[in-house]
Amino acid sequence: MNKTYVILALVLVLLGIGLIFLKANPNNTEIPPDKLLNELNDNTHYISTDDLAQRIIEGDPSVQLIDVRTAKDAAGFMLPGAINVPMGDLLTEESKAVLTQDGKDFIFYCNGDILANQAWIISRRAGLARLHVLKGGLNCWVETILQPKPPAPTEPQEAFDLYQARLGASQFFTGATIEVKKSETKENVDLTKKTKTRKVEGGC
Amino acid sequence: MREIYKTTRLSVASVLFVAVIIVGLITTRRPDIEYALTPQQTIEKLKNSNNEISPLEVAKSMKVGGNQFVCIDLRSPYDFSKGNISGSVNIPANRILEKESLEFFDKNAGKTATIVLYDENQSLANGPWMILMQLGYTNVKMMQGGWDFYAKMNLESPDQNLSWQVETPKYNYAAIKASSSQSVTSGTPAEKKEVVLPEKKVKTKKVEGGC
Amino acid sequence: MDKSKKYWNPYFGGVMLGLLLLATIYVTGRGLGASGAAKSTVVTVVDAVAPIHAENSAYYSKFLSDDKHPMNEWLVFEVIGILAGAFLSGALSGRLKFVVEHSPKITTKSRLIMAALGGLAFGLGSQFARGCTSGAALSGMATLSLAGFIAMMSIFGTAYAFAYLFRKFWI
Amino acid sequence: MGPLIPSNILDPSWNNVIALIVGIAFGFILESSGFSSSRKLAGVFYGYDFVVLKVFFTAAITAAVGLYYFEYVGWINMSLVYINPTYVASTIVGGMIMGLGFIMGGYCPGTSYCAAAIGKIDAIVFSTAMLVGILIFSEFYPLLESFYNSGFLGNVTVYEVLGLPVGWFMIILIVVALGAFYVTSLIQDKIKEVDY
Repeated sequence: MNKTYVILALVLVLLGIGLIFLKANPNNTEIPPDKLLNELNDNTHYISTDDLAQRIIEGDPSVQLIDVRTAKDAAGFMLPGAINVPMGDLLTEESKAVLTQDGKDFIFYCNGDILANQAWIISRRAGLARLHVLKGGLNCWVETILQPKPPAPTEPQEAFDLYQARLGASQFFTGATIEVKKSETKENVDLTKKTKTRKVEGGC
Repeated sequence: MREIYKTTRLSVASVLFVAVIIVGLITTRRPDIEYALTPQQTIEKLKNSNNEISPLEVAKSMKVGGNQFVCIDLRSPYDFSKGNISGSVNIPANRILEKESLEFFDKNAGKTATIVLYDENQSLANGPWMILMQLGYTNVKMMQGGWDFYAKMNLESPDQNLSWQVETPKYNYAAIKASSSQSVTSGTPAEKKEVVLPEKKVKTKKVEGGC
Repeated sequence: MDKSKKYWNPYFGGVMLGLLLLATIYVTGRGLGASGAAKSTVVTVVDAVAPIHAENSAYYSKFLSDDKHPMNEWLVFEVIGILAGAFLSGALSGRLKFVVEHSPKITTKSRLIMAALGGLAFGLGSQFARGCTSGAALSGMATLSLAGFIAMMSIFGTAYAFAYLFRKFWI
Repeated sequence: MGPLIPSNILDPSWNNVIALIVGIAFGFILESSGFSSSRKLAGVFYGYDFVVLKVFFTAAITAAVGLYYFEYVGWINMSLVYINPTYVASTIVGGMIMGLGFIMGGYCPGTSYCAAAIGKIDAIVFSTAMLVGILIFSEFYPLLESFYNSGFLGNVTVYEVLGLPVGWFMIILIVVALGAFYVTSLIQDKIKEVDY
């Protein structure tokens, strides 16, 4: 027997044994826990209801709403253009196809923001990008957009501007614009300008 | 016509191959902290177990002075110093993955006492809780409502409409929509919009191979 | 005859082939192959001779598309490379020669008939198995795919089973 | 990181250039290892020359070991690597037909191209006949289609099917291969040399 062959055979066996001890299949596309935690603590993944309303009104094509509630809940009501992806289906091929569309910002929402946050974490861990969470969820959506409360008279001008914008948005989303045509269309035009410099973040 | 029996070139090629692997092994840095649960397991856990503790329960336990819970305050040390659940430990949210923190969790991991995470509100505690859960700590839960709620809570009248349960729908969304749009759609219930699923498109395509 | 150089140490050849396979998978995500190019050739020829037939056939139409010529295929370029590489190696080692290699016990004619039959069988079999020895068996084994191992065992098992019958053609 | 082209690190337009380079290397290695001689190839079945087994096994193991180390190191994403689909029945039958073709023709497609390139006339006949074989299959495809698609198990790997971790499977494979190398070297010493 040639000595070299013996040595090389041993090397090969060693390499094989090495593979046993290496942890099999580490998923190297995943975001590690520490990085995930940093992103979470930044809180930059939240989008406010006002911003979302604004983007929908402007017809922003990059908005892709993802409803993470159960299919039953979603069947009753969904935000315009949303796709229902219940938590349990988050990792299916179908959902993956939804969440990897090019040029979209994916905005998770639920009743509050816990579920959506969890969906965000799981998807983000899997390496998906451009994910957001609707802050406050549908509860907040109702309170700020569909049924905005007028500010107290003592509040600063910005609060009133915001309220006006929300009123406009409310009409946009509830479809009541036709009734109050004249005055409201004007309002609608105005809101785009005013809200750009919005500072107050009232509501929830 | 036979082969060459010399093994010089074979040795050189093998050494190079092994060298490449060794270089790879040396240069690669494994993450210090690794997930214990796969994403699928995480979802299962989210669905199948009760992951939340009501503030009422925590408050009651604290009043009795039992050691049923180990409370972790995720807020900043400043906020913590201004007020906290008595007996809680302050580990700011951005430091839960530091070595000492993980040691703390490890120490309490196998015990019967439940580790309860709380922050200003539940949403803030959710992220750290999710991370710890995915790292394999099974007896960690988050407190509903958070400190905001806990501080204001009046134990004598626990009927507070359970308003800490943020995930419960507070409104009937469909009804709101229907009532506001009545004038236009004359009484039709919630607008049902057909949602069109986008075409399947996977960015990094699998190659078609074979011959 | 002795002018021709010897073949490589087979283990060296194996390691080199393995490294090439590794590099190929690293770059393209797929292994080597050979019979796919023959398939592309057949598809091209049939498409040229009888385009309507090709379009209606369930098998050809799989490989025909409007935006891509069937010959514009990874494996076709790879096979062109194989021809060039083998020619290069043969030229460097002085093995370029028009011959029919056969056992002294058989005639050139019977060797050619056997080669033709063998080719026919390989063409047929490679379509069933979705690849030949290099595509299905070798590349399949490198990625540890089940199909690769089944193909490898099936090919070599059958060949061993029938080896005795055909011994006079080789020894 | 890798595989470079499927993960869009390298533009797909490089595909054909790479194919050409890979092919040249492939052809060179095959020819230099002696795969251009049908009698040398057939030797594996009669015990006088085991070059096929040695090259084949060494290559598969080197690539497999390298691949899984690459994956561990994070250089390659195995989920993007093509794993050929397993159709049990049609693969077995196809393999048997190919086995028969191997023992009759003495080549397989890749090696026949090599041999043809250096002027082996039988190899040219072989590769031409191969086209006819494919033509026959294609013409009879409607009859064979249901069989062709039967026994589909998905794009699975052996160790998944066996339920073994990769490392253990790899060790078994390596030991089997080394055993085969040793045994064949003993056989080869005993059997009369065939001159070709």
